[in-house]
Amino acid sequence: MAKTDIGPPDYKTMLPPVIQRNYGKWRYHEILKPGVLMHIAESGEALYTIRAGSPRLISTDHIREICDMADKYCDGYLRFTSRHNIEFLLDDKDKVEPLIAELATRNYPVGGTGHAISNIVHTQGWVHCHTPATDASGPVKALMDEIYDYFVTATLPNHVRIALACCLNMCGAVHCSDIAILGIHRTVPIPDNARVPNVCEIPSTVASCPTGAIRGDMKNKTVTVNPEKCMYCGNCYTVCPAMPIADPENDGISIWVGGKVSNARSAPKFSKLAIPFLPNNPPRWPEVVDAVKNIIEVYANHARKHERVGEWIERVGWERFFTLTGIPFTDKHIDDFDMATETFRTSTQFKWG
Amino acid sequence: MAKTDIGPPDYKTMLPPVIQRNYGKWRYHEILKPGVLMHIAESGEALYTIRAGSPRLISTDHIREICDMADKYCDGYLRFTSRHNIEFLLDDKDKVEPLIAELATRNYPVGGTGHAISNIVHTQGWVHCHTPATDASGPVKALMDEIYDYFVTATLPNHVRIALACCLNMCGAVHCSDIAILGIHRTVPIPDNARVPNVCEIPSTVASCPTGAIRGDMKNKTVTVNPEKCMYCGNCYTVCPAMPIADPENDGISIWVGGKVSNARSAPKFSKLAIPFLPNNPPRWPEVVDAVKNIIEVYANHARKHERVGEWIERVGWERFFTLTGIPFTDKHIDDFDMATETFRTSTQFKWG
Amino acid sequence: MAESKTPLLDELETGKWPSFVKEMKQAAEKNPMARDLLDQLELSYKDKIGHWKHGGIVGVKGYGSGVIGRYSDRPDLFPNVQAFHTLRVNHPTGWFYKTDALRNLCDVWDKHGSGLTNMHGSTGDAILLGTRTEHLQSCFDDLSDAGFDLGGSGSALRTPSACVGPGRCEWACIDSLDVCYNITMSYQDKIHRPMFPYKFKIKVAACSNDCVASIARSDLSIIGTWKGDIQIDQNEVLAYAPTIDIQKEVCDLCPTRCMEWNGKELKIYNEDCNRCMHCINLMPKALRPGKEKGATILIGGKAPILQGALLSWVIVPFMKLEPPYTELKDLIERIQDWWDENAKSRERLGELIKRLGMRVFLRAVGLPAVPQMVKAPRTNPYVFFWPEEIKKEVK
Amino acid sequence: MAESKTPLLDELETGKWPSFVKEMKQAAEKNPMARDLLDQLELSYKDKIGHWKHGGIVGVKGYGSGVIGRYSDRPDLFPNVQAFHTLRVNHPTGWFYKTDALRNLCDVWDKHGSGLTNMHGSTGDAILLGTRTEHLQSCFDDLSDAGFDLGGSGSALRTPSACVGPGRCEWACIDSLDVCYNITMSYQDKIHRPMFPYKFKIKVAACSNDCVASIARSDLSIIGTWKGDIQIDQNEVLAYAPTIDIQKEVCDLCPTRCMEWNGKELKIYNEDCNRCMHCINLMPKALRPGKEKGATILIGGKAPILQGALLSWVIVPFMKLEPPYTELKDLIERIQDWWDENAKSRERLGELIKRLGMRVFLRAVGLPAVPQMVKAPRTNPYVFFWPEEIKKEVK
Ligand code: SRM
Ligand code: SRM
Ligand code: SRM
Ligand code: SRM
Ligand code: SF4
Ligand code: SF4
Ligand code: SF4
Ligand code: SF4
Ligand code: SF4
Ligand code: SF4
Ligand code: SF4
Ligand code: SF4
Repeated sequence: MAKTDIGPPDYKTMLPPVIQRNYGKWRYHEILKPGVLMHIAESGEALYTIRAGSPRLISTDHIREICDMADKYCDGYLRFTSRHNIEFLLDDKDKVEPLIAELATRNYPVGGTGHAISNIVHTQGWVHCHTPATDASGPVKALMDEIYDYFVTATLPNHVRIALACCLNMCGAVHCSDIAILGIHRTVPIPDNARVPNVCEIPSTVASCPTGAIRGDMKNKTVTVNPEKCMYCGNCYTVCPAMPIADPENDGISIWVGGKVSNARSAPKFSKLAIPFLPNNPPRWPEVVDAVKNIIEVYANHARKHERVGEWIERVGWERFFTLTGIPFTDKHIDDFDMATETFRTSTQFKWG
Repeated sequence: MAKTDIGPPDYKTMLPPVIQRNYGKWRYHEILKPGVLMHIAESGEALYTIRAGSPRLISTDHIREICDMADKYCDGYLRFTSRHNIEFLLDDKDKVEPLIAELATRNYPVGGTGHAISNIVHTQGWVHCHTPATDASGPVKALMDEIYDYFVTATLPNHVRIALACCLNMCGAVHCSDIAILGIHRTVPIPDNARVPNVCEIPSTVASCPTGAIRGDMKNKTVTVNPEKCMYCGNCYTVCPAMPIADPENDGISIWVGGKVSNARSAPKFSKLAIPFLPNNPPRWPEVVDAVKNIIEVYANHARKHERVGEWIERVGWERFFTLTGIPFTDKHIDDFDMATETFRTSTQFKWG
Repeated sequence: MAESKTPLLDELETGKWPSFVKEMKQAAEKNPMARDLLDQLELSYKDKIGHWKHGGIVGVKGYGSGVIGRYSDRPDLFPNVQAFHTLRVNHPTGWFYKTDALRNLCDVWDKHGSGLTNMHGSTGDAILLGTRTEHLQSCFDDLSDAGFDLGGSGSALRTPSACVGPGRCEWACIDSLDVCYNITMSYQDKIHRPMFPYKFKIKVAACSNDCVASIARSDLSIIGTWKGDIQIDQNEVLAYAPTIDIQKEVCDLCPTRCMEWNGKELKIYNEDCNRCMHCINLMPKALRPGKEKGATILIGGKAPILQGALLSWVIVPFMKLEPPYTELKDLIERIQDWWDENAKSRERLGELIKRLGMRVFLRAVGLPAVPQMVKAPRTNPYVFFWPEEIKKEVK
Repeated sequence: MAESKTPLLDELETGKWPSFVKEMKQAAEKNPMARDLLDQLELSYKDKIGHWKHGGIVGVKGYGSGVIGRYSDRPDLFPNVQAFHTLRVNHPTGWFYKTDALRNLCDVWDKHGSGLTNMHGSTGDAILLGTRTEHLQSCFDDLSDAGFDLGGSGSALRTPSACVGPGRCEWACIDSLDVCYNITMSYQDKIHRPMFPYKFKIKVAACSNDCVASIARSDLSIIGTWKGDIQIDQNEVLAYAPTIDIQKEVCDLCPTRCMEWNGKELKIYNEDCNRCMHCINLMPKALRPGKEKGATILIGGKAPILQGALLSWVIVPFMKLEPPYTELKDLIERIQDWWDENAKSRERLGELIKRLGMRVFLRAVGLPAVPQMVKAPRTNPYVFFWPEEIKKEVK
């Protein structure tokens, strides 16, 4: 029988020799050009990193192709980033340009560094999950095609982190992104009274509802949903498969803006609702692509250097954000969950728009 | 029978002629010296205001004394301020100094304007209320005696608004004060099972508890209190007189800082907990007086011009506030009510102290 | 000299700040209620506990509010305060008084009560501090004859109050006194006959300095503001330059950093100004609010019981306010009606909105959602859609 | 040429960004599971709805986690994905690979699965996307032989992840890779055998830029920081001056405004610095973190279900982190024990603390309250006192 609990391969065995020699002793770095980092160690040695974009959903053959290049230029060393890009790690400066050239012939975008738009963190969508309100890979591909230039250059005020999650579980952890694309349902789950008694536990189903919309119907061993209280989060479906929530006509995408994770300048912040709903329009989700592009362009034109999307909006005010982007403000933008009052304006300080 | 619903006297009949003539047409003002305001109208006319301190709890004879002076210097016109000071309203510049002189002989403090400490908004305390955890007039008098100089001068970075409320009902609306003095209970109310059935309504008593500590005991027509969940707010006692909460040894005072109401510079803010508990020590509450004085002095020495207490603290950080004042930080300072998580530090941005 | 009966309180007769104990003693000299109040207070100072029982329901004919019932828990020791109810007298708006009116008030109170008052209570009433049950009606009758009426208490509209505003202040953007008085007179019934789920407070400040603390202390706050550019007199700006460090004290403290000062001229990027008042406060001769004046309406402010204190929330960014204030009063009535219909007993307006959601409130009172209502849009994805926004269900 | 079976997806083969559809087609050429996956996805694109059923419980021997069960809801049309489970493979810390290891992984997956992967999943695992139930064990066996193991899923410790840190980054204040690997190896049991109330995630970032998003995405975040002064090389500061507007881009954007630049020298008032990294980010040659290095420990971060998203909260402002990381691991265990004992099913750590109170948590795990834990102290007066703080009740 196979060994269990061996854990992942020791990362130390995966580090290129130049890293092993200079581990923890880096002095500074420079971005030589988009997608090309040079890290200089205290020893004076240099490590070159070539960052290439990836669709994340890749075939074994594609991985082998990457390996071929890593073997050819990097002595077989590479890594992936926390945003799913590929990083080729070299110590030989002379191989940098040839590698970039080969990447170009193979249509790998090189970039994502500095004040760029890097890869979109995303999730399974219709490819593998059971609760999605939209697809993941499709909208990401459609959007990246349109904002490709922002990946291969670094012309924005600061980097823009985009993420997509196909349902409110937010596996893409979109909740702290400059721009978040979030699949949402908009209709109430309908308990399948025939199946609930067999596949669901009533108390945990009741407990799964954040707004208390679900009541146990002990007599019929099922549950009922109060449509006034349900905001379609789908958590009941996660817990009880007999409460399907997907609805082709009403599922779609919401857009969130202004979140960040780094502590640089301002503290980490959540993304806030920009657009409550856009339709699912496969294969290229034009409404979503246009909406995100619009936000990026307005940001690019109005933010000051080094301002993240959220920092820019906080400086000019959300009133101004809605005016500049032309996005309509609705009652849905006003929080009505449990800590809503914290978001209400408790001051006469505001702008006219 | 007397006429009802006549409403208060029409304020227009109470306005001094100089105000009637220049109503709504003021151009600017100057603070001539502490307690003395000069308002210049567009017409060029001047209105002089002499502001004098008051203990608020005053006798009819005292009011008549004020009236005597108003008759003598102000043609019989005066007003009270929103912080319970007395304002003498004059149009004759020559009467300003004589009035001030007479106020001095009668021991009326003149001041409370500009960057001063004005009167302490406060409440009934042991003088007239049934739920106080401390007295109101006593601590106010004891404190004002000690910080008197800050009333008659204007030497602070900005004005400091102090308020006192004798219980969590906060009739003194202390919750947005630069420095708030708040009476608190610290022990659980004890339902008088003999009286509860007669004087209290069980459901409203149960509903009165913010933390759900009260359960109905229908069999005995009374209620029980879960001591683990009770935070001694006293609201049940307001609703049900048979649940006394006062406790001479454990009642006392908490100190809160950094609130404000005006929208000037920063938005209005709540006061935050500085000192969870100080004992009731009548007649002069020395611990309370010292604690407040300490905060004022540290503020006076460290804040920049125009910074309110809360603005100063937010600039330097609460870590620094506790270090500078020497006030110990405890687990009680960390919120644990319903929106507590909003107050937790969600960033690595902080100071060491 | 006989030993004092109030050694603890006596200590509060000393010190520079005017002493409430002196006031009590002064009243006690001629009034037995005041005497017993003093002695009972001394006992509280000794025992460190209050000696009042929970108030009972007392009042005057035709009114449900205006009187706070109070009984001593030691009537054996202090028989003159066995019953000791206060009357809340509605103050003249802005707390302006002619001395004759004040003297009348004093005379009525010496006749019927303890001779002690609070000028004023923290809602704004002139508080007549303590009398016996049997004096309440006659006291009220005399007050009415003197031109005074009671303020609110209980589940009623409470005595509205206003900053001094146009009465004295150059920054008044609305006529706070007139608005307040108009509301007070229009809603006498709501003030005197409690018929709400709980108390309802209105306060009016004529600019955002909010000298009447309306944003913190009222269910409905009316705060003056303006549209358009801050009016600048550049000569007067220059005149302030020797006494005020304009860059540091004005520009650097502007919350939106929308001012530029080059030593000669002050430039304000008004579209970024959030009308905080700071610059105007510092240079009243040089700067004045813009010309188009009105009010921001906010709701929901209150003290912490039950669910934590609330500051009022913007619901109308800008409303012109001119007599007879029809738009304002219509709104107030729509709000109160909705509250009245939906609130539980002892649920303040802010708490109700917290429970039912701003979305539901706005729709009910017919106000449009605007970004000025929020510091920021929601962060949680728990968004409700209205039925009409959804395509007929197809699943 | 025959008409395409996937006209909608075909449209996503065009465009400059690498196409996942091309990947799927590449795999589909030799793998029937990949072929059916592609066709089922096309159906989803047509129907605008997913075609997967709720996952069932599948796994490998001895483990409770690491496999996500998945079944098609149209096995009639797509029999090869009737069962299509993914394996989560724990990545080498920092996502560093030698090509031989990667090739081995590919070989195993071509042998047992769809030939499709996610490099990587958003928790950090290498996701092997879809295989039949009967392949799971043999696939695992081959993975194990190739030196790989599964990551977490279900109510277990999830695969910890770390930023590249000392592997490449000059700002690393802790050895994020080693800490992460050490934790991963120490807690193999907790990763593979779900025994918690719910999932538990740990992420390690070596500085507060947090390149692994730990503060937003983990129940326990470990973020490198320093004490003492930022190290300045004034010559290098000068060298940046031609390309960076130091006043505007560095000093004016410093959140604590604790920097002064006179065109020649940069002064930092370090006691006011909150170590945000901004200035260091902009001038890596000139500025370096202070010399005393360690980590801030934060807890509670998570996505919105159930009660709204949480960012992690500071619970230990500064902890030295050196192997064998005893202090850290003791703390992790105390935290997990307390959580395990007190949480309801499906209650994340942050939610439990929200329910029971930070006060109770701190006492239980033995951490002192410090002001660094809060943005500001509480505003509500609902303060609990511990029994020992109260004088024996006397009422
Ligand atoms: C008389 C009074 C209004 C009334 O209707 O009674 C009043 C009158 C003035 N206030 Fe006020 N304020 C009065 C209570 C308030 C309050 C309410 C309170 O204290 O409860 C506030 C909000 C306090 C807060 O923010 O917590 C208040 C915040 C201000 C401010 C904002 C100051 C700031 O920087 O935050 C100004 C502007 C200034 O002082 O430069 C101001 C300015 C003024 C001016 C200069 C307005 C004017 O041009 O006439 C008046 C003289 C101020 C002075 O005392 O120096 N007034 N002022 C109140 C006097 C109370 C007292 O006896 O001390
Ligand atoms: C007299 C006064 C304090 C004072 O000394 O100035 C006062 C006194 C009482 N208040 Fe108050 N409140 C007074 C202004 C306030 C204010 C301030 C304000 O109005 O600006 C507040 C905070 C603002 C607010 O309303 O949120 C206030 C918040 C409360 C509360 C908490 C209400 C809440 O929803 O949070 C209670 C409790 C209750 O209503 O049961 C309360 C209850 C009471 C009662 C009636 C006690 C009770 O539980 O029945 C007190 C009667 C004392 C007595 O024996 O005379 N009082 N009360 C103030 C009214 C005088 C006046 O009419 O001018
Ligand atoms: C594969 C992955 C998405 C991806 O494409 O990358 C994923 C996929 C699923 N997640 Fe996730 N989550 C994945 C990372 C995350 C993250 C991000 C992270 O870990 O940094 C989050 C947000 C952070 C967090 O945990 O709070 C996340 C928050 C959730 C939640 C909500 C949990 C919560 O407490 O809020 C659920 C719901 C649940 O657990 O029932 C969930 C549930 C699921 C399930 C198991 C669906 C379910 O309800 O049973 C998905 C299985 C999809 C499938 O069929 O393969 N997933 N999930 C990620 C794991 C891959 C990996 O191991 O590397
Ligand atoms: C490779 C990677 C770490 C890893 O272990 O994989 C990484 C690497 C670097 N990051 Fe990062 N960051 C990486 C994800 C992140 C993330 C996480 C994320 O995006 O999900 C963040 C937080 C994002 C956020 O705040 O929402 C992140 C926030 C930063 C920042 C702060 C930027 C800011 O102003 O907010 C810096 C500093 C800077 O760029 O000046 C930084 C700087 C850097 C530096 C310059 C550090 C260094 O000296 O090596 C590296 C090159 C940056 C570049 O791309 O220009 N890195 N960096 C990740 C690359 C992701 C990618 O493929 O694009
Ligand atoms: S975000 Fe939702 S639909 Fe998407 S992978 Fe995660 S659980 Fe599945
Ligand atoms: S979808 Fe969400 S809100 Fe609606 S019933 Fe289910 S758990 Fe409750
Ligand atoms: S604060 Fe409390 S004790 Fe004081 S007067 Fe108001 S209700 Fe009474
Ligand atoms: S004092 Fe407050 S917390 Fe305690 S039982 Fe009464 S209402 Fe509840
Ligand atoms: S609120 Fe404004 S208008 Fe009213 S008195 Fe204060 S400063 Fe003047
Ligand atoms: S009113 Fe306030 S925001 Fe507007 S310019 Fe003046 S200081 Fe700035
Ligand atoms: S978190 Fe800091 S140490 Fe880690 S890679 Fe990012 S910048 Fe470098
Ligand atoms: S690290 Fe941040 S806070 Fe510290 S000096 Fe640099 S920019 Fe300022």
